[in-house]
Amino acid sequence: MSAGGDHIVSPKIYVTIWLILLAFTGITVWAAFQHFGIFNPIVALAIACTKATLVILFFMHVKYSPKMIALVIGCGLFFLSILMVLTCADYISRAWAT
Amino acid sequence: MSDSQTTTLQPAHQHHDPSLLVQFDSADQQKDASQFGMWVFLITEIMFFGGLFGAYLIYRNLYNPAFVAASTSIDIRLGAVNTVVLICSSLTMAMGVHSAALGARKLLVFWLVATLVLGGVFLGIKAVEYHEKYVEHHIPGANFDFNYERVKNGEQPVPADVATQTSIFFALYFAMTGMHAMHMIIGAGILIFLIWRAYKGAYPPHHYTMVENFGLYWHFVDIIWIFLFPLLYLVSRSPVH
Amino acid sequence: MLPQYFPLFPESASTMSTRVDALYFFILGITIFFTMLVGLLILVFATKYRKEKHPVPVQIHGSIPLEIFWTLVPLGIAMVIFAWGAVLFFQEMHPPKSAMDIYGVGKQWMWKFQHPGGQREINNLHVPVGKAVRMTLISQDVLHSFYVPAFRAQMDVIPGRYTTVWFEATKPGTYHLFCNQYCGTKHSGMVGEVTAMSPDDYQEWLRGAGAFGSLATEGQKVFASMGCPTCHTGADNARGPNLYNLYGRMVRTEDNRTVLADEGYIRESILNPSSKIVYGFQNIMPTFQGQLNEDEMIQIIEYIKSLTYNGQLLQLQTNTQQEPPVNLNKIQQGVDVTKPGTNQNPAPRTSAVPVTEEAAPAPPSTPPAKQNAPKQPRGAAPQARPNGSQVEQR
Amino acid sequence: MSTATQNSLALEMPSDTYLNSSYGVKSWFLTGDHKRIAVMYIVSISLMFLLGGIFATLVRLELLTPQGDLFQSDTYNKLFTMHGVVMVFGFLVPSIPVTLGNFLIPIMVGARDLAFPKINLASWYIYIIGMAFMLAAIISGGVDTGWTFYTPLSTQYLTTHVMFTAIGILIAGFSSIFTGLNFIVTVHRMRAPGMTWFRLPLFVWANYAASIIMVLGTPVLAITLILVALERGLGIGIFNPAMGGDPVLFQHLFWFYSHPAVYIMILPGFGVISEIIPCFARKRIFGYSAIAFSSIAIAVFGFLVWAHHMFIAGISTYSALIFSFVTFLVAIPSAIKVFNWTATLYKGSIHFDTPMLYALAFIGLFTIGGLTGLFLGAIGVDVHVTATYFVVAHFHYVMVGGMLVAYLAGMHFWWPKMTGRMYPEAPAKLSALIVFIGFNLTFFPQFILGYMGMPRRYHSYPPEFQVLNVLSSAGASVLAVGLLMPMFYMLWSLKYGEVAGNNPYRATGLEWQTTSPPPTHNFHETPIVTQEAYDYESQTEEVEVVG
Repeated sequence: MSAGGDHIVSPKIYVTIWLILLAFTGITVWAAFQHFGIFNPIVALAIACTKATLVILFFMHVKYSPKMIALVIGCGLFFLSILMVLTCADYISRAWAT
Repeated sequence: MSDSQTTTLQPAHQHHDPSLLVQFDSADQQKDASQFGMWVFLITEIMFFGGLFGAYLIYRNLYNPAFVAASTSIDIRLGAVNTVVLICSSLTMAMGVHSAALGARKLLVFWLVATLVLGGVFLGIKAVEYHEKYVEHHIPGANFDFNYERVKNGEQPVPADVATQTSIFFALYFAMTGMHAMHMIIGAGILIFLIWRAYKGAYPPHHYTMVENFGLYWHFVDIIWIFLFPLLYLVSRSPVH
Repeated sequence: MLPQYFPLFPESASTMSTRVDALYFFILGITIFFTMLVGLLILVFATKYRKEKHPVPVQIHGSIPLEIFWTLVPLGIAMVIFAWGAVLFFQEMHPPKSAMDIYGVGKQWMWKFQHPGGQREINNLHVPVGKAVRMTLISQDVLHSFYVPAFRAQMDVIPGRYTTVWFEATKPGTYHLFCNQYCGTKHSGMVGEVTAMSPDDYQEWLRGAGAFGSLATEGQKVFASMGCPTCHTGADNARGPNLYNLYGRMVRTEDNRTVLADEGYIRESILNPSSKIVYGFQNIMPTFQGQLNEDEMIQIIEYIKSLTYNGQLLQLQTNTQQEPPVNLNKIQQGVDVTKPGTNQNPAPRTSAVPVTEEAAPAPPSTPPAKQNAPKQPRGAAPQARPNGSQVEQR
Repeated sequence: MSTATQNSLALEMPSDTYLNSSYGVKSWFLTGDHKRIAVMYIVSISLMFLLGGIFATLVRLELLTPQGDLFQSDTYNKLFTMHGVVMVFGFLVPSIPVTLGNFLIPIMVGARDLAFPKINLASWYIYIIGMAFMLAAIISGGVDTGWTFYTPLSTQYLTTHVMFTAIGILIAGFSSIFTGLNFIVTVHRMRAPGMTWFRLPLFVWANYAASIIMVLGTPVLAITLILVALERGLGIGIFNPAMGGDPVLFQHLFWFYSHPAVYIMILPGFGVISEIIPCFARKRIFGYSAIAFSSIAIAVFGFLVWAHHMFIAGISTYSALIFSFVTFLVAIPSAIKVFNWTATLYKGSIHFDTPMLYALAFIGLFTIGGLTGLFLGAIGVDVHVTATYFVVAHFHYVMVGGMLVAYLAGMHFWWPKMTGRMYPEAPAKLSALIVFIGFNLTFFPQFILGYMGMPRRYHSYPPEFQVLNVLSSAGASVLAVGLLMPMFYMLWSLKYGEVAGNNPYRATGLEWQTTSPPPTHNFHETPIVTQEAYDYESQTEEVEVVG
């Protein structure tokens, strides 16, 4: 694998991403004041995930880096989801058990 | 003794480049390794915050009314401004790495200083928020009283049991933002070091891995905040029913 | 006697213990088989292929069929054990419907038990043989664990939340009761004895144990002294939900969840009333955090459990010689009593009243419905033996 | 094998080794050399092991009699707590990775050093600081939470030095993270030309798998301990039921790390055994890829089973079922390993040197340790035996009978590589035998005690358990002798041991290609790997020629 970081990203892309991130910040604040019921947290988290993905892909250069880096991130998120899902599974299903 | 597995390839030490550490064969390998290492480190950070996020998720499900009440008591303006500040600092950081890649020393120093300033603004606003919470008796512990502020303002106090549970929200709030702020402070420290080194010209093109890795760290801290903001400030701002 | 000083196997004294032992011996068999297999193979190979006898090794890369074989066979065995263990676990976690209740409170470093008839014990637990006992357990401080090895029954005892464990003793005797979750300095002193007795002896013991009043009657007093009847009148327009026939029913909450009204629900509703507001009601109930100790909480719960229309008083099963606590007899099953206005049966609404009337500081708002309470058993005046309420249990 | 050593006459110590390349305190304490750091770790974890061993001895002494007559209850509680804390965090978690792993992984992959030597050195200092906190807690009166720190006992009820200990473990955790990070990057990025993934020795695979766990699990422990510290120091209420917190959440977070942590301990042990068995059977390992993948499978599945420590802790029944199910799945890769090791012996040419004796003992003891895990994984039985001496016996069979025996096996096996001199064979064999006997005598009775229902962490116990406890304590004294012996003869061999030569066992693997002890940068010339690991065919043929 070659040195991944040497790919030079144009500042235009950075600024675009930056603007999108700011826009999403505005949207998420706006959305929080709307009454979407159960969708409120979902919308908020979806926006947060989008923003995070943009930062990872462009600011952190993962889009231009070797696949291995993406694999490492995926691995970390996978184990994070194990922690979350299995712990929550206990709390959610406690109510079922009698 | 069999030597069947090995033959001579090259003398072990054929390094000319003083910045190439002895354990590496090439600058590329060195750069790859340190970047890879940085990413693995960031994974540990994900898991570190993951424990807090997990706790948050569980308690939010258990005590939703308390989380709504407590989240609403936080100043959304400060949170939103801080989000913007941090996103801007991510941009300046990315621009810093970009300047380093181009070998623009003065620009690099400029962007790093800008990042440091924005980081400082973030921490300053954070301190204001913490102070507000302190004044409002919203810091978990002996002086915690969620209804203190509401009673003072003549608002309807929340039921006592909900008020107790808001303590959990604030515990998580302070643990999460506190850990995040701690990362910011460590980051600022490293940043000062980087600025000094960059000013001395220690990061020519192709040898700015340190700047790049620090950039990864800084963006990671930004990402954590991107999640903290909706989770802590935006639980539910919509007028209830 | 050697076995007395050198026992190798625990006493087996509950219906569950033989079932646990069966799985234990099954796994033990597998363990011995595989240990022997691996051990023998090593011994055989080590002698047969030692360097003196077998100087030239044969290079073998491996064998896919073999790998598959010794992946699938252990997997199959593991799944059998898993399924067996899971079935057993479900039996261990689900007490029979007919189980009698005993309540236990753990605290550093003692066990306090309360029988529904009001008998209290410390570090001793008397149970009848041949009758399933469901222990409802809670801790006053740290984690404990209720462990009776002879019954193969164990459950952690947690502060702030009820856990349950059940067993049915099969032979009279005295068995160890251990706290099996490290709980501080005198952890090893948090031990007691479980005495299993024949039903007759048990009744005898209950009589002699000197209870002042059953848990439900005690609970009724606490209930009244906390002012609960002010809102929980049982009337249609009451500010609090009707508590009759509440226990064991599914309750719809304000945010459209359905929750089972068990001991944990009742406890939570008293301590954190905001968390599960019954559909159609306002969140006006104050919390009773810090006002009730665990014993009083158990009494209130037992009281609420006793509030039934058909007189199925759970505690009577163990309590025939005691005065029955609250008896509200033979009234037809209510419909959904939690929803004001949906209740077609007029009777239940009124039946809460006599209860409050019994209580010492009777709140002013109760009287109106008094006179149309059907039959008169309700007051559960300690001596007024209800007709037939204990017959079925004998 | 001593025959080989005698064959190669007039062996001399190499002139240029990592040990004599430079002298002085500074050259050690500021070194970046992974081999020197490994040696520093060996000294430190041996001291921690001694300390933990002393606590264990005192615990076993107390348990000789049913009455708690030797110590006060709180003293006894401190003893078993400190035994657990010191052994788990001071010895078992670092153990093989930081010593043998540190020493061997760069050499085995054909690198001059780990990817980040400074971080490696930092991890040693961090470990030492962590241990200093722990020792401070011990010296200033100890801690009595049990090594599991269950809340709310640890956060609200105990007045001992919980904070110090927690901070110590937190700090030591970072040492573990750094080690894991270093290994992962080294394995990914530092392999010599030709060293493909499937030519890596299984020891590297095993340590790689353990590193994944270190990197992913330890941070969760860190944040959990921080929450405990906040709860204890400031009363934030996150685990306090009176404030709405859930003590069971602590257990979830704690075991999310601490269950995989047992795989951090045992996986490198698997790696050691996978090296030793083929060497002394003189044949390639049976089912290389099965063993390699089973290590990774254990690392991954190991993260899915943590709540099997909590079956009766008040978790949901359904959740318990899932965790039990995955627990049985994680048993399979371990079984695969055992079968493959056993199959490796088939038609080999088996030499009974000390490392092999330990390795064979390992297979037997680990088989028992693993199979007794089935009792605990089967929820129905676990309800009865959890938190009894059955659990104590089970994990000591895995941790002592497995991990510690593997550690001893590895230390003997690579001792000539690390020091340049052979350990003395006769006392080593004797000590292996004593350890085996003493170990079984100590811990086998505890299985019986456990099923009879003797709870763990009991200062005093009902008299009918005494006979078995006396047996166990007697065994412990035998075990102690067996474990102390190596400390003496190993030190003796440093000066008087036979000079080993580069490859005293005629083993494969890059570490045997370089000198013993290796030079500072491991190889005088960068190796190129052309063959898979465990190519004992060529090695054996050569013996035919020589012999």
